[in-house]
Amino acid sequence: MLLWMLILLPAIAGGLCYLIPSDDERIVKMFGILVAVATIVLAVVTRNAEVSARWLSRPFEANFHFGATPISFWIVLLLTISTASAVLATKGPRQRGLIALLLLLEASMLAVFLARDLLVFALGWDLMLIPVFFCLVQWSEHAQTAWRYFLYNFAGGLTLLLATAAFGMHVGTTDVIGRSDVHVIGSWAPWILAGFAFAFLVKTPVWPLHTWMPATYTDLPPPMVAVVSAVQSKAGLYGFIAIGMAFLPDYMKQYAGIFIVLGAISLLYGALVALMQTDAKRVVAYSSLSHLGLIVVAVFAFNAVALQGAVVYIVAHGLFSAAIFLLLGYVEEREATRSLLQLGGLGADNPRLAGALCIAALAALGLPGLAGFVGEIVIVTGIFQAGMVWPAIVALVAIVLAAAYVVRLFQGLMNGPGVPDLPVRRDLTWIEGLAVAPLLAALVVVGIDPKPLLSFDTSAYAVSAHGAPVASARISR
Amino acid sequence: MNPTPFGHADWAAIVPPAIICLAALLVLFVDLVSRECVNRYVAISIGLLGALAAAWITVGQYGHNYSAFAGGFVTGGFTSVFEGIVLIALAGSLILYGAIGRDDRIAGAVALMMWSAAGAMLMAGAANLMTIFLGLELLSLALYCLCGLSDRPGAKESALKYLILSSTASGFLLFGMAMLFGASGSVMLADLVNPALLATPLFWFGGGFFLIGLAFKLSLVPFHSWAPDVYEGAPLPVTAFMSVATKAGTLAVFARFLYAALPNGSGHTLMLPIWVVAGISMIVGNVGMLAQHDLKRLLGYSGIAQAGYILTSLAGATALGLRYAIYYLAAYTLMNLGAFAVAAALSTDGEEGSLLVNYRGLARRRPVLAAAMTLFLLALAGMPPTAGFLGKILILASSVNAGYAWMAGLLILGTAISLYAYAKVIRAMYEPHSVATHDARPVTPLAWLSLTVCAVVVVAMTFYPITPSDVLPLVK
Amino acid sequence: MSGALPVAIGNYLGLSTAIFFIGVAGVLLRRNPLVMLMSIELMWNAANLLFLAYARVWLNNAGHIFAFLVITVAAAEAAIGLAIIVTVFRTRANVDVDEVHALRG
Amino acid sequence: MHYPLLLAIWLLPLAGAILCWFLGPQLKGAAGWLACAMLGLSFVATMLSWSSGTQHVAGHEGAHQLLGSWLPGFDFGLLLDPLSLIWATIITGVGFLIHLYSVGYMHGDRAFARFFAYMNFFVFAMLTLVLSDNFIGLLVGWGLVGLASYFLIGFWFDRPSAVAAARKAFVINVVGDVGIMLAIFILFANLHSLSFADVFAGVGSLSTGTLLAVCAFLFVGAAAKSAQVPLHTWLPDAMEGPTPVSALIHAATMVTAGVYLIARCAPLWSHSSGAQLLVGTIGGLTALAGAILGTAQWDIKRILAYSTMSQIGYMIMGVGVGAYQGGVAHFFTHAFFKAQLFLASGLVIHALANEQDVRRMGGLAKKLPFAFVAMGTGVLAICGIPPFSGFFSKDQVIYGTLAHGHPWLYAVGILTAGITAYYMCRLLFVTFFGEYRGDVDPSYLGIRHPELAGTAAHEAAPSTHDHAPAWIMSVPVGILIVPTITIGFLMAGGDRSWWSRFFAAQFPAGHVPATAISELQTTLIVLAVVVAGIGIAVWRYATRTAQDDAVERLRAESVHMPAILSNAFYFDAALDMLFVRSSQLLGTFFGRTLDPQVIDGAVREAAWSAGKLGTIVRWFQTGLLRTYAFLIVVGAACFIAYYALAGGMH
Amino acid sequence: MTALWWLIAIVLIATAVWTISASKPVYSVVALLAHFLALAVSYIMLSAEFLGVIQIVIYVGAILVLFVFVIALLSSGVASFSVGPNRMKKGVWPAGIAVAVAFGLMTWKLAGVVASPKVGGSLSTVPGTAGAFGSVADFGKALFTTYLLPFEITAFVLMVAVIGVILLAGDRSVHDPSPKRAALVRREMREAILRGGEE
Repeated sequence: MLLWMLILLPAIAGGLCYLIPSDDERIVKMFGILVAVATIVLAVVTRNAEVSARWLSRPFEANFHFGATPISFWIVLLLTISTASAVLATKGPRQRGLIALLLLLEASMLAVFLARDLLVFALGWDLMLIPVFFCLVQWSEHAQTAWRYFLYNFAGGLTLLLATAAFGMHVGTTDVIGRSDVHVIGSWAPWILAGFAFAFLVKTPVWPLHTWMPATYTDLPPPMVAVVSAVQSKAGLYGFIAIGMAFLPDYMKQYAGIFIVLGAISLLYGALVALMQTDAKRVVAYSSLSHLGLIVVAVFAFNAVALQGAVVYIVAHGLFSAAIFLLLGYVEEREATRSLLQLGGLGADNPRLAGALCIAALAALGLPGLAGFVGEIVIVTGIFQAGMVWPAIVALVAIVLAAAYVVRLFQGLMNGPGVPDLPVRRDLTWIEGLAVAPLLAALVVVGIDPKPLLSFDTSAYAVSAHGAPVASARISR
Repeated sequence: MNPTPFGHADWAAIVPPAIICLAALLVLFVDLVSRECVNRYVAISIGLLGALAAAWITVGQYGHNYSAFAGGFVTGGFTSVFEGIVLIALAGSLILYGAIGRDDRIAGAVALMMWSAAGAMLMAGAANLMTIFLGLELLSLALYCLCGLSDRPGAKESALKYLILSSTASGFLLFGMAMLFGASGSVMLADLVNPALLATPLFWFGGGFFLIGLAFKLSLVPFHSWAPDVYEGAPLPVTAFMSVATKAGTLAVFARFLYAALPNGSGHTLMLPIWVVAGISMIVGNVGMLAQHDLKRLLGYSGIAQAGYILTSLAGATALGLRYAIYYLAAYTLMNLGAFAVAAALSTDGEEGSLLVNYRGLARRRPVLAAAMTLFLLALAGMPPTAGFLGKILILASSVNAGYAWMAGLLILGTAISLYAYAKVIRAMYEPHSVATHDARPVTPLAWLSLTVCAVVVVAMTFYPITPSDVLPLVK
Repeated sequence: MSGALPVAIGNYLGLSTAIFFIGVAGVLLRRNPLVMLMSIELMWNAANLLFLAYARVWLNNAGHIFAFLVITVAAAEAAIGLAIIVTVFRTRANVDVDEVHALRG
Repeated sequence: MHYPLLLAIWLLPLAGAILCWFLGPQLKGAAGWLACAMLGLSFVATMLSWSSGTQHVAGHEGAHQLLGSWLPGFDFGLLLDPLSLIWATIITGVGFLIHLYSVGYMHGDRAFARFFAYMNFFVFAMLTLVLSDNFIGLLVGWGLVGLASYFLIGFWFDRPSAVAAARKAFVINVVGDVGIMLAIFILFANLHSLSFADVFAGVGSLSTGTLLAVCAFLFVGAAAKSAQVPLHTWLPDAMEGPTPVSALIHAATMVTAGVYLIARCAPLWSHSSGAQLLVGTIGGLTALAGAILGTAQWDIKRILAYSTMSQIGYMIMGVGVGAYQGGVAHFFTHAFFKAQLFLASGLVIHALANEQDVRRMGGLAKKLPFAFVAMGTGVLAICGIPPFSGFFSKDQVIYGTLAHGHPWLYAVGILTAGITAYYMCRLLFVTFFGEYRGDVDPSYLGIRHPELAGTAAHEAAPSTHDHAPAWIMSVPVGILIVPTITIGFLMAGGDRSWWSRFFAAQFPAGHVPATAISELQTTLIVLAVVVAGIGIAVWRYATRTAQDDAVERLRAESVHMPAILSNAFYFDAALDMLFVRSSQLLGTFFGRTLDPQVIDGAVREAAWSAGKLGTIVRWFQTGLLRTYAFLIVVGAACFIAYYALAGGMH
Repeated sequence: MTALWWLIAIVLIATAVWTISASKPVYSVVALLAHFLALAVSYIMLSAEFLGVIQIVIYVGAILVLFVFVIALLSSGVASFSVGPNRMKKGVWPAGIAVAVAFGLMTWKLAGVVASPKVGGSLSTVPGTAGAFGSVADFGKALFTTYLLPFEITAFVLMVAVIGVILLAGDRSVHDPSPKRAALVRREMREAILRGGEE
């Protein structure tokens, strides 16, 4: 019951935001914050809950079956926390619409990550595109951006749909997420995998399907991009783990080379491009390409250690990218620019802002003691253990590049001589600080003790505990 | 000797279309006795009441299988479902007349639309070639007139085009029927189930010509070209009606032909061209939408593609495929009617609200209408949380299952293209920069009702996917 | 009058097919809507001829009924068609369907 | 085995850092004292742990404290054994003195509290590094000290040069981190554990190649952190940081982390002669290169920086070839005398309002006698004049190379000792002897960009603000003089020395073959070379004639400085060209051309094609009735053709 | 009989071709009249004398008269049946080829159907007997019994025609071509005249 509430609450509240008669946007914001906090509580409370309601019995069985898995629980927690942060960070005259869209986005992504049914997963997948599209339509200056976002991701959504339909017809049910006894084999299976994989690769994104991403991240308002980069981009990775590895491991392994190469290219490519961007948001956008490429490689290493690292890094990346985007939003709001060429020296007058950005940025470059490091080191250890030396080396090169571009970003904003003709500065207000504080705190906590995130049972996924991947011996249904 | 061999049950079978026909006469009669001309709401109300009554009877007939008039008309689940869809289309379109059209023509227009609907309903139950032909002609002839009943530029032109092209297509249909009659010696569809027929080319050509005629009505490429022009030129309620009722009636005939009238083993070979043109339609229809400036025209192209989607579900002639085709048809009816209802709500006395330029910044001026339009467009595009989404899934599942994965692939490709066109409208509505346009009249309560019903049902159908389970046994 | 067919049924088929396609050609090639309408009548009548020929072959008067219905519908269709043609062309200089192309694209 | 006091040693500085960071505005000047107190307590705890750190329990050495585990193989704990004890003592002890010094040095800086937060954080990070009982913990500390170093180098972050130096230091250090990571991956892939105990126990199962790879990658980390060629270029630039930072981080502690790493991994190196050769060679090269470059510097801190690099080269050479005790001994003495040298130079800089160019100094022995004494003892120590501490440790290293079979390194060590003596005395003489040249026009002295001379007036601006009491800065320096002079006696006495016994269990003395030159002979040779070096320095800078035309001579030396020396062997340029520029070029190409034009271009092209298809569809939609009829008939013809061909196949 | 049939067939083809190729619509009507008459004869030859009569009554008596009326009505305009520029010149040959190919393929395939196919129609359900086949009585009985429903539907088809034509013809509002459009029409007319009245 509480689980139904968890999913429906933000959906209904998102609609209600438009209906609140008051003209005072602060009331809307209070409402939004209350709802967002409530979802955090509900997400924690319903950790082990499951609900199910029949949807289809033909042509295949499908149920509105929800419930967190050991992996998705953390992503759901990340989602609820980052949404709360984002709602807290909304500002400006069009707050109402933004809060409503954030809550609707949360609802749709909750459906994705809590879904135990593939069809519900696909439903949520398409649904979560819509709020972002609306946000782009209303906030973006560039007409192209919304198109890129929507068309790329919708194309992915369609192949997902097709694959889901084929999966359902093949297996007879789509109520499978979290089960480990369903394996799809046969001549269809590679095509089903292809359908899923395209959707996941676009969503993540992975080179060369990424060109929607920098523009989208740049044009979305900061609270929205925080949630999108933190959580929405993880849907693809989660899909690879929860669907690809669980149900199509043989074919995942068979074609792993392609994905590893794409992931490795993303890893290096994103880092190199991020190195030379002058728009702060684009730096972070391309860094996401790089970081998420690492997770793709980790997933396809089929190694228990790498998989556990991937889960940590999914959460870690969510936390620090959300924090960075929110903080960059504050900077942009104050200085009306986010060009590294025009900004500088903000640290002197804004120590709190600088400190917060510093923590987030350090997590991004994998500083030991913060969550990013745990993810990186565990992933690369696992990759290396799986015998994938070259991807591991590429990852390490990318870590060096990450240090370079993150430091460049941080110094470009915060260090150097102050730029005199920037507007009057104001350090973080307490409410702004409150918005990023949970994210930063989580980064530290996970960085020091990631054990809860790491300690899920990897045996449900066809990974090897040591050394090279093993062939899956289990057979379908 | 009984002058007519038909009893009570036979007459009961055709009560729904008969009610509609007679209600149409009543509208005309009321118009005749009115001092000046009948109040438009009175005319519409009579029509709606007739539709309601017919719907009531139709629901009652659901599940009661009876072959009336020596096989001329059968009742049962299949017929009832299609009749119901036609009635929904009729009711939804009649409501649109509340805002559009000249007062002095309203009675005639309502009556014609109702006869047209009766034609579609006859097609739904038709089990012999004669009823099919007459139902189709009743539907079409009324529509020719309806298209021309407007002062808007283009209305007459659309009527002319529709008339000439449709009559030509009817010629093909008729010639096909003649050859089928020649091959089988019977006008009963059921008599076509005879493997011996496969030996004669007469059957193949007859079937082919028959299918050409149906493909025209379904506006499949390359028989589609009338659709955008006629949809654009016709008055808005007529376009709304035509877009769904024609499809519903024709699909009923098509499905009955496919499921109940084919010799065993000929399905694939005979139908292959239809599946091919359906596949092409999904691409061409969606591509055609890309650069349109008028909602009706856009939906005209959309209809071309949507017909392809529905046929994708029927490909392979599986039992599930028919159920999902009906599901999608019902969903399509509602979303299309909803979209037209929004356009009608934006119409003024002089101008129909179908020009896309009027939609820029609509979300600011009429947020609820914009939201409703968004919902319907998303449904047409197959996005959740609408029946369009689930319908697509079901269609994909059924076509993949039936071995027509290539059609599923084309469906995916076409949908991807279509999204741009739909999203363009959505985008225009939600643009922050609003364009000041004429102010539309307030929406009538009846129109609100229909909008709400369409929206609620389109969403609810996603989560409670009722697909008629006992259709197939009754199709024969 | 229940003698055998005067010629083989194949001849009827050929004849009606020929008339049908002459009608099709008329629709395609002529620009006068009235002639187009007449061409459509040709097509329909070709079908009628076939119906009657096969009614004779099968000794099934359903073909007769069908042909009768077609004639009736054709009358209705011609009436509506002519009315539409009149409304479209009575204000135009040319009675030519090529002149009517405001709806396109 | 739990030893909770370890937690206190480890976490007290962290507590200080957090308190100083968050309560900085409230604490104001008290932040310095708070930081000192925290560190002092940590030092006391270290001292109290001395016995525990050297105990032997059940085959294990030292004190151990378990912290937690991430995954099987990723277990964490703290370990205090003789090696880490030595480091912890230096870190907390010397660190405490430098903190104290900083209270005076940084007085009046507007980010006073932040400075101490960083300093305490650094100590915490360094303790993490040396107290960790596994590679991951070591890596954590490794990264964190790099971060602290980054913060402190860029402490005055409104100065572009400081910002650039900080970035450079950080990125090069990350290269080092990555090297260690690679080593970790290889170890984990082979041994499935990362604790020192497990790894060293399993070292025998590694193949020679694997072991060499592990050592080589570990050494990449060591080289980056300890400024070994070619990853040393950040160290001279790091002098942009405040002088106490240079003393603590870039002289005494952090830069010796590489030495610690190799000493810690002695079981690995002992099994790999290839690694020994590699590391010894690089260490020797670094020692020589640092010394040579030290002769060509004019900035007082840069001279000390190159000398640091050179001395660490010695240490690395020592631990690399297997003379672990010698290398660690040199670290131990170097920590004292180099800290003292830096602090003394800080006194000079402080007194001269941030002047750092030795050419503009001169004759300071009279003005700043205490600084002169401090600097002088430090120079004697670094030159290796008996009985100063450097004498004992350096000899151990030089002789160790020979004893472990590396005569070339032995030669390099001796040569470097001479050069070291030369440039350190040069520093001493130019700074403290002769006449004060601060009022001479900079261009007369050959200073190329007079406006850039020194590092400008950012540093603390001591002359304008009220001075802190002088003893705060003098006392720590004074205290340091004592070990600088005396600590070497711990190592006196060869195998029977206290030092040897202390490390007997840690570094078991292997079989050392007899050498051609005995240890005593070595000492004499080194002494002779050192005296020669001092002699040259005296001849060039300290004779009466040299002092009389000091201005002229300094200008001549400046102007005629060989380009290869003034550009520091072009290391910077080469690294820049190879890695930085190429990455930037690639990044620009990808970001400006490939991404928007090729990849996105292809997508746009596809979208455009769809739009084009749209126009084709519209083109068929002519509006002409006959076109539509034509389409229908063509379609019908296709149908008919199909049925004509397919209809008969039954 | 056979000779008559061939004669009728030739007349049918010839008049059909004449219908679609006549230069004036009136000629087309005349040709169509001849066609319908020949068709009526051939219906009678197929034992469908009632249909033959109906063909004459309805087609000739009603439909063709309507055509003539409309021709007269439209001829009273400015320039009777003047033809504008051909906008689909390029389509003529492809259209002709398409039609010819379709026709050719069909005849090629149907040529095999010489005699009545030996497939069973459900003759037992057919009302009427061979002796009375095609008679008015036979026809009427079938129409009012078995095919009562289609017959009823035609009532509404005709109703639609009546109401529809009334509505269309009773439309008082004459759509005025816009001035721009009128100018275009005039220009096209002039062009047609200058080209010397093609077709």
